[in-house]
This record gives sequence, structure tokens and C-alpha cells, in this order.
Amino acid sequence: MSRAKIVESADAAVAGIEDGSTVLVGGFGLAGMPFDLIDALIRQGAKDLTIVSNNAGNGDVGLAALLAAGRVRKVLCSFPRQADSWVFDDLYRAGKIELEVVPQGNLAERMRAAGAGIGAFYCPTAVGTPLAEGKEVREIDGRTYLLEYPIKGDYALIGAHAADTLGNLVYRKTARNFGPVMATAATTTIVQVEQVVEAGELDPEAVVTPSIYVDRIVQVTARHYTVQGAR
Amino acid sequence: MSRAKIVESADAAVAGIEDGSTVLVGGFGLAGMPFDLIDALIRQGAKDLTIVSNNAGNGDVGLAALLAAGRVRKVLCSFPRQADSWVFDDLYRAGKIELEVVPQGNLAERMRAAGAGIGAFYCPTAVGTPLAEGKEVREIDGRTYLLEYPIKGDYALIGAHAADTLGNLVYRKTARNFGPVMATAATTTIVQVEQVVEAGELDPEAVVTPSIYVDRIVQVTARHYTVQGAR
Amino acid sequence: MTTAYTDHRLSMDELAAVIARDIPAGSFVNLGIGQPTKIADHLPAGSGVVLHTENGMLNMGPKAEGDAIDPDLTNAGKVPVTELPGAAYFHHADSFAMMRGGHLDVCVLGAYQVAFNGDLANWTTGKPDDIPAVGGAMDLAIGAKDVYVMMTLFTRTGEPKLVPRCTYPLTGVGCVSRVYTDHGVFDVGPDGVRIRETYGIDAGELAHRCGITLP
Amino acid sequence: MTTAYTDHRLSMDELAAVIARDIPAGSFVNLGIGQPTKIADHLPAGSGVVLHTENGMLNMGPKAEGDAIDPDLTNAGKVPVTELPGAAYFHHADSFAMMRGGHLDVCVLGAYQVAFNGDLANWTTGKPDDIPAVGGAMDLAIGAKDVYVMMTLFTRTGEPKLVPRCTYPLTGVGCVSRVYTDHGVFDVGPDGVRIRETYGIDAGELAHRCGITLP
Repeated sequence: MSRAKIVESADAAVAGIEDGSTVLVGGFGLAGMPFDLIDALIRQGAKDLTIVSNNAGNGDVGLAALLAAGRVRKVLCSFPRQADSWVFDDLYRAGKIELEVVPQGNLAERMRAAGAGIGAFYCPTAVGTPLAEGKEVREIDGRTYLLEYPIKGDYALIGAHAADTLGNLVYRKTARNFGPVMATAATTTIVQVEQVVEAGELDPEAVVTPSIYVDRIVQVTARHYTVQGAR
Repeated sequence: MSRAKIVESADAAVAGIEDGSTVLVGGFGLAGMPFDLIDALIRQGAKDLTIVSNNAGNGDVGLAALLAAGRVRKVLCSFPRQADSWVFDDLYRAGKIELEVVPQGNLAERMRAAGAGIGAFYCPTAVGTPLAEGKEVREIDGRTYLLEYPIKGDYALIGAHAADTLGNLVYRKTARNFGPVMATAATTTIVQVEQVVEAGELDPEAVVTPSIYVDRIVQVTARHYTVQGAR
Repeated sequence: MTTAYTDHRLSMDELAAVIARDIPAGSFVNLGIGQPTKIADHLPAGSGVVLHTENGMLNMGPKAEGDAIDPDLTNAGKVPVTELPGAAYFHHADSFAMMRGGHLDVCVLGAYQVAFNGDLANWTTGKPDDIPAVGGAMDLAIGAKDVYVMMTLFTRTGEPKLVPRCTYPLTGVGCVSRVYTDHGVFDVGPDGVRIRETYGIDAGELAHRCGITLP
Repeated sequence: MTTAYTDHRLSMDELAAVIARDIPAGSFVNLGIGQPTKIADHLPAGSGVVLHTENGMLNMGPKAEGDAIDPDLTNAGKVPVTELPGAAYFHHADSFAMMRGGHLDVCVLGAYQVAFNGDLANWTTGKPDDIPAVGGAMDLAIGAKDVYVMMTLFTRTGEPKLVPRCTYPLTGVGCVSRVYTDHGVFDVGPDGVRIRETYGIDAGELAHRCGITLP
């Protein structure tokens, strides 16, 4: 028994996500994207969502499908515009979705801060650029920094490679990306994995996300989409 | 070829450490303590050092031996007073060493900030306690925080389990402790390991300290001291 | 008020059993150095409680004995311990991020004093010859969803350690929610102190000796 | 001034070879999306240069082809790549800590404009219909010990992209140290611009067209 619950279906995994929630969605492009959880979230019907993710959807799958379903009020991301981000592009140009662009490293560090109980931090990224507008500036030891605040999620939806029955996670290659950080930054972390193994089968030295950060796990069949997009 | 250099002896590994340097020393008590590097540092002779470490030496070995040799001007640590910290205790009571007590999590996070290019961060630890004296206070979202600054080292001396020839590191169990954080926070990171393997022999998913953080490596014979001390 | 009179005050082992009973199944728990480590021995089998040690591990097992002793595997008190199936290791910054971020459910600490409002003093007596040493105490004090204290209620000279206001230097402000002692269990916090249980002493007398106003 | 006249401006492939030659052996390097990725093909065997990709990997190998394509292994441009012996994976916060902390030796980026003082503009043209998208550009701009830019020197309409002051929105302030272009190589920074090499154009004419004052 542990607190992380292994559920039978992606639909069970996303049950209870409320309208208006902030949802952290893993993936860098399609690598690490929790396709099954997003499809289940579309079926589940929660709307007026704020999505935090590196991109704003690729092609017509995953996050792009959630956007196309009209469930997203606002996107915080580093790189919405890609070769295959037509769903987002159209919504944005039609004024149907809000966008907050956050430098990629700040996106990651602000979520880490949320997970680590840091109230705010001084960051050198974006100093002197349009993205510094409205931010508090401070000079420390001769370098200029901006004050950045945590980004906390009500839910995180992430993809990992394997979980053990306690909820410890390992990832595969660069599909790791935002998953471990988002898992720490959300009140409820929901994970899709390709396999579930017994506690003790993962090398304790190689666990990337300890079980304490994981609430619900669902095993899904591996689905791989063609990687595309300018970036 | 890589930038990390594998050297023949602990003496070669610590060559060039200047008087007055700030040296981050790994280990939690004796677990992860880089004994051979510290012994070599004693032979090397650098003095007037500032040591950043969780403890201030146990028994008569490792950090305690460096203190006993009179090379340390100041210690930043979380927990100097232990059942077996007689070397530090005597020096401190004789007024021969400076002490700055830092809560253990702040010690780790301030070194992480140094390695991560964070200028400062707001931390809830120690609010309302004597260790908050002189620190800037700010309320964020109804919670009170103290402003904490990075701790950067000129050198880090750490112990790891194995390195590959590029300098990637893995650790063993709770001997990992401060090593990975200190490796990021020092200008020059010097590591003692029990084995060196070829590049490609460590699982890329399980590397804890990537080679970019490692400057010098020396392979040493495993030495294990009895674990003791109240804490 | 739930008052469970017993004929005698509890031993620290009995108190550890009481606390173990109160820790919800499946919790992530940090047991402080000293008396709180005893609690681990009283957790029921299958409780699913996962122990965290600040020096970088989840799912820590019991104390290591004999050949199982490994100098690379200790608890925060630097005592050799073991690992349970499903353990995970992480470095110190990650370990304290876990604590500071509020992910632990329960932390049980020893104390010199606890105030009725939940203030905690457990790191230094502030005496001039006391070498200050805080370790992870301040991080733990503010890091768990619930911070419990386990201590004897009175000093050797009979002074209560549950006090209207701490006289020792603080470890954390308003951070303790419950105090387990050999003479009784108390809720503390912004609403003040409330006696939950007493052991070997009458609630009225307990209130009198500690300066607690009964409702 | 080292001026290496050639009969023609360099192709982007030739320029990539020039940059590869200038990267010190054993460096940790991030190659930006687009043209800079070509540099990897020109690094000499045994250079020991280790490539970083912002999406969480050190010791990235060449582009993956055929069966080697793995959707879980891509570069920052989301192009499938391979891993070299001694690779390491890490999550995004660790990857950007590595950049922001100044641990990379060299980063090579594309640009819309670079100013003589090292200001960089490479993330948005600022046109009203341009959807803003910054990715890791601002982190990379301030994250490496040396930030090089690789670009054509002139726009299609003949305007110089090396300018006294950027007119496009900035990515970073004073962050670029060297600019590699098809017509020449320039040092930029607090002391202003200096021509290092020229290709297929006379230094005097180059200075004239870009508004550079020759020493």
C-alpha cells in the first residue's frame, strides 16, 4: 500500500479535474507528451483550463487536440509557434486564447520553485528584454536580475517510462524533460507509464521522481508519433 | 578526451589550491567524506581556508584532521556539535575558528543557487528565529520569507562511487548527499572515486553528476570508517 | 476533550506506539533524531508509511545490524540503516526541496519547549557555552504538513516544556500542531492549546501545572 | 586585425567549418536551432567537444536516421538524434541550471540582429502578426561563457544585421562576444566592434556598409 494509486484507465486517472484548473502538461514537443491522459481529459470535459507546457500543441494530437476542443482559456509556454502548431496559431489569431510567453528555463525554474517551497528568486534571464516588463529588477554583486515567482499547478499530467507500485518513476532519454519538475509543482500529479513494475525492481539510485510526488498512475500502450516541427 | 582530467594521485588532484580559498567539502558525517583528498590537502599545505560542509569534522579523520592541522579560518556548516566533534569544539571554544551556522536545507539550496545562476531566493526556513537576524524579510502570498544568497566555492572536494573517463559520476546510497550540489557550485570540482570506468559504461539515465561539473578525478582505495556520532 | 486516564505516565516506547497509531496509513514521514526514531518500530505492518531521511532517501528501513551495516547508508542521526523495496536516493538540495515544498505529511521532532501557539524551540538552549548547531531542524519545522513534537512534558527539575511562550531561541514559528508527551497529548496552534489525552494525571492538574486554561 | 580575403563569401557550411575550428577542444557546447547545428558536422574527430541540448542531455550524437530514430530522443529543434558514449540525461530544471549557471563554454545562436556592443535580437521581429515564441533563446543568450552568433551578414534586401543598435526586440543585453557571418567574422562587446576576418569583400567596404569605424 502506498499513497500513489494505480488506476485502471486514463479516464479514471483524470477524474475530478475541475473547470478552471491550472494543469501542467509534460512534454517537449511530442517527446514525453501524455497523450492518453490528454485524450481522457478531453472526454472528461473540464474547461476554462490554464495550461502550462513548453509548447502549445503539435499537429492535431495531444495538447493540440485539447486546444481544438475549446477547453483552454490560457497557455503559459515558452514556444507556441512551431511548424505544426496550426491549432494554437488559429485560436490565438482569432483572439480565442490567452498566451503568456515564459523563457524555457524560467518555466522550469519557476515550477521547481513551486515544488521546493521557494517564495521567489532572482533570475538573470530576460533582463533588458520585452519579457522583463513589469518585473522587479535588482542588482546583486554587479549583475542584474529579475524577480520570478513560482508556477504551481492544481494538476500535472505527465508521461514517464516506468513506475513501480509505490509510484517511483523513471523516464526514457529526452522524454524526461519537464516531467520530474512538474511532478513536484502540482497538488495532484497524474502519470501515464508504459509499464508498472513491483516495488524493488527499479534501481533506487536511478529513480528520477520519488513516489512522494506521484498521486495516480495508469499504464498505457506505448504510442509514438512522428517527431516533426521546426522546433 | 574531455575536460575532466583523471590524475594519478590525490596529491596531484589538490595541486594549486590557494591559501584563503573557499572549499566545499562533501559528506554527511563520514558518509561521502573525501578522506583522501582532505589528507592530500593537509600535505599540500593551503591555509586560511573557509570550509563549507554539513558538519565540522568527526573523530580525528577527514575534515577533523584538516581542522586539527590549523588550516581552517572559518567553517560554514549546519551541525558542528556532535558526539565526536572534539577537534572543532576545542578550536571553537579557544576562539581559534569562526563559525557560521546555516540551516541544512539552506546550505544545500544556497549552493544550488550558486551553481544554477540564481542571484538570490526567498526561503521560508528560519523565519522568526535567531538565524534570521540581519536577513531581508519579505511577505509573498501571505507567507514570510528570508532572502538567501548563493554560496559559491573556489573548489569542491567530493567523494563519489564511480566516474567514467569523461567525468560523469554516480554515487552510493546516502553517501550522495551534498556531492552533486557542491559539484555545480565550485569553480573547480575535484572528485575521489572508488572506480573509473570507460565512457559508455554508466547508464546515461542514472548519471547523477554530468561530466560538465567535474574537473579532476582520482581513483582511491575504498576506506570505510566506523559511523558514529550523535548526529 | 478526549481524556484517556491511565494509572501512570507513558514510557517513551509507549508514547512512540501512540504516535505510530495516529500516523495515517500511506503517509510520508520524517522522524527526527532521538526519541522519534522509536516510532518506526511501532508502525503496523502494511501501514504503507514511507520514511524520509533528510540525508537523501525515501523508504528507509530499520537500523542495520551486523553485516548489513554499510557506512554509505545512514539516517540523519548517522546511524547505519537499511533500505526497503521501492527506496529512492536523491541529493541534499532535492531532499530539502521535498521538505520545504510541503510534500511530507508528518514530521515528528523532539523539543526543548513548545508554545501554546505552536512555536518550537529545539535547536539550542542559547547558553553562552553552547555551540550552536541547527542541522535540519529549522527546515523540518516548516516543512511538513503536520509537525508533531514528542517529548517529556516536564524537565528534570519539574518545569513544563509546553509553555505559554518559548524562552529558548526558536526553531520555527507556529509550526507545531500536536505535542505528544508522557503525561498527555495536546493540540497547539493559532487557537491555543487543548488537551486531547492525559496519562497518569488528572486533566485539571495537568492544566494547572502547565498554565492551560480549560474550556 | 586578421583579415583573410577569399574570392567569395562563405557558404553556411564553410562558415560552420570556420566556427568548428574556433571551438576549443574539450569544450561543452550548445548549438542553436537552425544553421548552428551544422557546426557539429565539422568538429574534428577526437576534439572531445561535448554537445548539450537544452531538452536535457549532454554528449548528444548526430542526427538519427532510419531505425535509429527514437521519438524519445530529440534535440532542441525536435529533430531525432543519437546518444554518444558518456551521455547523460537530466530534467529541464537541471538542464537550464547548467546553462544559467555559466557552465557551458560556448553557445552558437542564429540572430536577426547583433549590435556592436553585443546585444542580441533573435526571438521575434516584433511585428503585430508575429506570435511571440522565445523557447530557450533568452536562457542561452546569457548562459554560456562565450556566445557566438552565426548568420548571414545582410538581409535579403541588403540591410546589415550587425548594427550600431538593435531595432528588433532584444533577446539579451551585451551577451554576444563574436559574430560569424558569410562576409566576415567580428568581435563585439563593451569595446565595440572589430573586424577579425573578411570573406569576398574588402574590410574597408565591409566597414562602410555596416557603419563600422576602422581603427
